[in-house]
Amino acid sequence: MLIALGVTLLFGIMRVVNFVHGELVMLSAFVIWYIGVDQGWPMWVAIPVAIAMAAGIGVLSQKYLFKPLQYEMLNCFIVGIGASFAIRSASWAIFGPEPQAIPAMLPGVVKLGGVFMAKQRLLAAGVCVVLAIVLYLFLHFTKPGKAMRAVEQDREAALLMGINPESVYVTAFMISAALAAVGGAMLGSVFGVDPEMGAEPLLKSFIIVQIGGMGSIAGTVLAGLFIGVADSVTGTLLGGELAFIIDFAILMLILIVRPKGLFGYDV
Amino acid sequence: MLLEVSSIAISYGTAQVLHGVSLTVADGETVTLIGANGAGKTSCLRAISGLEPLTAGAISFDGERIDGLTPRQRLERGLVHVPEGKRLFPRMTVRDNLAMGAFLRSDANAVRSDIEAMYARFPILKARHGQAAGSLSGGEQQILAFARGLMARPKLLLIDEPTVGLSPLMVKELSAAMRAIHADGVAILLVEQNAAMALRLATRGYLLETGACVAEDNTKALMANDYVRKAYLGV
Amino acid sequence: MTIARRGFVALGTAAAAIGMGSRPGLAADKTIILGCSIPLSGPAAPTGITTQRTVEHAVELINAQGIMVGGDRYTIVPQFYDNKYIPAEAVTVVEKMLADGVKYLFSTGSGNSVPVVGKTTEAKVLQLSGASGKDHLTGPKFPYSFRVQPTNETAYAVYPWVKTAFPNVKRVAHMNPSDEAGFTESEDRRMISEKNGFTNVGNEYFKRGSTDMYPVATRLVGFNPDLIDFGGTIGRDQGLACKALRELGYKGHILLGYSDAKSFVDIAGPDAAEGALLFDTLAEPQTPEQHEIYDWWIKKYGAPFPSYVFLMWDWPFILADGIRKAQSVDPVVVAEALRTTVHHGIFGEERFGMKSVYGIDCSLTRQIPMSIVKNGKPAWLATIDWPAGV
Amino acid sequence: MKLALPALIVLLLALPLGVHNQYFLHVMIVIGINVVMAVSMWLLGITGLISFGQAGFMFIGAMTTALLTKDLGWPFWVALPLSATAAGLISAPVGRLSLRVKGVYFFLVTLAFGQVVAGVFAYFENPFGGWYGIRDIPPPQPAALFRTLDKTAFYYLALALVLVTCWIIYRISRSWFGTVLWSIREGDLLASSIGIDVPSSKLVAFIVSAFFAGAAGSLYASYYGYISPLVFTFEYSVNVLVFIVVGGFASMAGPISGAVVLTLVPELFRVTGKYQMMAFGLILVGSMLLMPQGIIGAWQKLVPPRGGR
Repeated sequence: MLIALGVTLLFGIMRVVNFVHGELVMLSAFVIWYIGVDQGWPMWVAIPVAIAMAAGIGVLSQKYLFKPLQYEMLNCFIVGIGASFAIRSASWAIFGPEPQAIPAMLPGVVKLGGVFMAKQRLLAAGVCVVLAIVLYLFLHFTKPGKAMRAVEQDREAALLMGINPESVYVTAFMISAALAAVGGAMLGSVFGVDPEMGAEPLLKSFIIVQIGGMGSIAGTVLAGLFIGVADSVTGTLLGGELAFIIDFAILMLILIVRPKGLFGYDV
Repeated sequence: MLLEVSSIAISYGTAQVLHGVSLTVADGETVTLIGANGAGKTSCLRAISGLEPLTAGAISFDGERIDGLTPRQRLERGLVHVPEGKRLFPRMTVRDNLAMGAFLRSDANAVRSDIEAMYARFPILKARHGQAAGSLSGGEQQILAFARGLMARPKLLLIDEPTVGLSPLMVKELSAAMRAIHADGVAILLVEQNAAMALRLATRGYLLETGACVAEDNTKALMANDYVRKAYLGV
Repeated sequence: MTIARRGFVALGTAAAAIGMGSRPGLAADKTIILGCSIPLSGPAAPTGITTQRTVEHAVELINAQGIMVGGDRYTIVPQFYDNKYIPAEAVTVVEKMLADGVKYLFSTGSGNSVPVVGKTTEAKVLQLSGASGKDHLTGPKFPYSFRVQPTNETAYAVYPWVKTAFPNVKRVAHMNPSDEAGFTESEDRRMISEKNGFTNVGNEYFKRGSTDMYPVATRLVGFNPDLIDFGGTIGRDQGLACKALRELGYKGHILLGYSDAKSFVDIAGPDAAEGALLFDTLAEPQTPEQHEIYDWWIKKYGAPFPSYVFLMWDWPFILADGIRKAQSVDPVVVAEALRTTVHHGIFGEERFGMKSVYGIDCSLTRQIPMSIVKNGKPAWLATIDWPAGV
Repeated sequence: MKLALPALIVLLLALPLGVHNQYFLHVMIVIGINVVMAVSMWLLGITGLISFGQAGFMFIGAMTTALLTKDLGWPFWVALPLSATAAGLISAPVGRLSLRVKGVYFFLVTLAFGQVVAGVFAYFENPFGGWYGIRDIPPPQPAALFRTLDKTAFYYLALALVLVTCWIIYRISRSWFGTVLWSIREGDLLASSIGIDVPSSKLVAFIVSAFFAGAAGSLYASYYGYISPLVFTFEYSVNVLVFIVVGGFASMAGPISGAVVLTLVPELFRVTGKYQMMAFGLILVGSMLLMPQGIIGAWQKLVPPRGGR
């Protein structure tokens, strides 16, 4: 869901489908693992370093990959796919075949209404909600945040207000990448770290963003919950295989009936 | 002269849309640019505010060459463009739209009092201040667009087609608003298809046809001109 | 122009790479090309990477000695191709090998091995697979196809052992990835566990590489089993599933294989992993030979040591033995020799067997090491002999 | 220039006479299948819509051929048109529903459709083979020509399918109907304002494109002899889109050249083993940055086209 937030930011504002996003999640998780686990530094060092690195890569990819393509959607899509193939493949070569694990920051499980939940998962959910709120506040109540929304809603009008869209794009890439890094920290501690870890969450978050409505933070959070619950419910009731079909059938229906997404606005 | 545009030209790809247009606006003056659809009026405004690069000619503002500057730098000098089709931020509140108008200003307190002043001048905005701009009626949106433009404390307001698609009653209200802006000492360069209204508002006018200036005079004389009467005033 | 020129440079480099790659193929008088079709990218990459590293080292040792056939000394030249675990890619890889005159093919993963076995049989190429499979991969129809690692068949050895080691276990549930390997594993394991008197209470599939294991875990727990067999589940999925099961309050046994014990524990977490039974997994080296391999990996690639290395270690030696025994490099002759070759490898006596099941001796049989997770660490538990009569 | 196309066709026809490397012929057949897929996706693509369900329609075609030829023993030559028709028939209701949405939403609906197709085929072991897939699909008749180790006949079959597909789709894209499709790309409203029935035009393009995807699937099934849900994945649809974008949208030569180049180039890197995907990724990035308009765009810059499109 955290990753979806990053996706919604970029996709909503710039209509850029950034396939590298999943790879940022993965690289950040590896950085955190390397600094925090392998080298034994404390987590409060490892996570900020990963965030800084991800933000840096975000800015670089904006500058050297997406800006030269003028944010043309299909071209960006292909470049992203290419870059993510290359990064993933290089990661296998560099990190080797062994998946790594980031130890849970909150080990153990709690019992919630008869269901056991790992505390780490609750922590991840909590972090996600907090960041969603922070992001919401940022976009609605700060000047750079408002500028970002202005560019999303009407790029030219924003230009006439004296906003420089390019610098807004840089900020958007940076924040989105930083969110990916936090996502990497959470995913890594729940699911382990390996070069493929970013792929599925990215596809999922893309779907979440669509259902939630592009660029809508509340929509993204709600859709994330909705998808998560729907996944678990169908999976639990019908078994993995049938759930796989039903999930996508539901997705098709939702999109056909409400093409703007469940919580989307009219564009 | 506040604004001096001298023989500017613009091309989109291979098509030249402006061929050497020149015009001036003095401090506090209201000037109108009339002409048929596609005559190049909007392109002219877009060139002045920096949305379109020039292929020839020069633009000065307040005695300074501005045709190399970014839209942002022109805005800083007091040149504000209220674009065609309102171009509000539809999913921001009325208040936020006003605040965006003052994006470059860092005097938070003055901005706040300016917003209050806008509310006082246009009570409808106050009544709608928490609503999304996209949910306003066409006329309300146009008023918001004016107000947003004024939030930058302009010396010159470029206004593009404010009355398109509005009821006669609304057109009247907008004329009143523009008169009030003019009364505050803000110069206006108004592009309008509704030539009759534009000529009544302005003191001088330019007639643009297929990318070139074909007539320039004070508005009384233009209104009296036979060609203008036949072609644009429909009498 | 610059674009065109750059394009040509890229093509030129690629062409040069091709030339380099196929050179050993041209000078094949004293070398045996061993084409390896393995997943080197994508979710299945860990097995492929481990396999490549292991085979490279094993071949080094074999070549140091050489394979004497008649008066000629042969060495093995392995070539590694990425099949990405996509059947169409695997077919292209094999087409390339056939065109290059490769006579010995190694392939991991049943999704990659099954689609090509018809071709290799017709081309009389010896195909060795490290994959789950049944009569659609090996059998009288495919006389040159061998499986070098007991996979689904380990169940023949493991379930009788479970019966004696854990007499309380009665109800068994199965979990498998939804693909060729998962289907094969599931069918065989259900059949074999029932033959051994266990009750099958549930059978679930999940999408390989999926991160959310809670739905499948919830269903499995609902069957109230005494033992959950992870079957063809590999890699990260094992740790995640185990963690989910324990979090949902599952108290019974968990049985899994093909695993790297250390990363399994890391991902599942030591508490959740505690007590898990690892079949055909050698958590820690027991014999000097195993120690040697272990030390080599740690020295060259560092910790952790993937226990999958042990499973991929012996087969190149068996192939070399077979060629020596056949005194020929003709795959048809070597195939017949392989059927009677007995190799003393790191798991003791190893031979191709299972004629009783497949009608032809084609699947490797050997001792099966069992491990258990104890105090957060994998530990050796038992070594099971291959059951007689299978 | 006028002679270039006939010369190319003659060259392709003569190829197996001079080249006996079966791997090369295999790669040519793979290219053929990819070209048919790319061109069929492109036809819908010129309206500005990208369907990620192409692999799904391909799967439907492949499955139809597998069931007809293996279970019922029908000849391939009957199964091929029936498979394409089956894909076309199923695409009609799917298109009617999914074409109600636009842009990225259409991406997603068709993506979901592809997953549903794979899921359904995977779920029902009988008759679809489940995750095992179906193996031993018989080759076309006469079996003496279509052999596992001699691909000449398959090569001509693939070539024929490519030529027929390209010819038909080229005619469509150049016809009045093609002009209609191009104009839809410029905007639905604009197109409907000049009297074009936008929904039906899109639907027809969707059906035609599914029809040829089905034909490609049929060829795939009889050539490989083995199909499974692991083959016709969402990733394959993405690959086809990559062919088109790297090739260029501007003309039909785009998807064709994209499919040819992007099938050949990874083969050149095959010997690099674990670095193959890395090289492929870098090639994609490089080609987009250097040729944002695709191969065709770059070509037209080098050699300005004479006359219009």
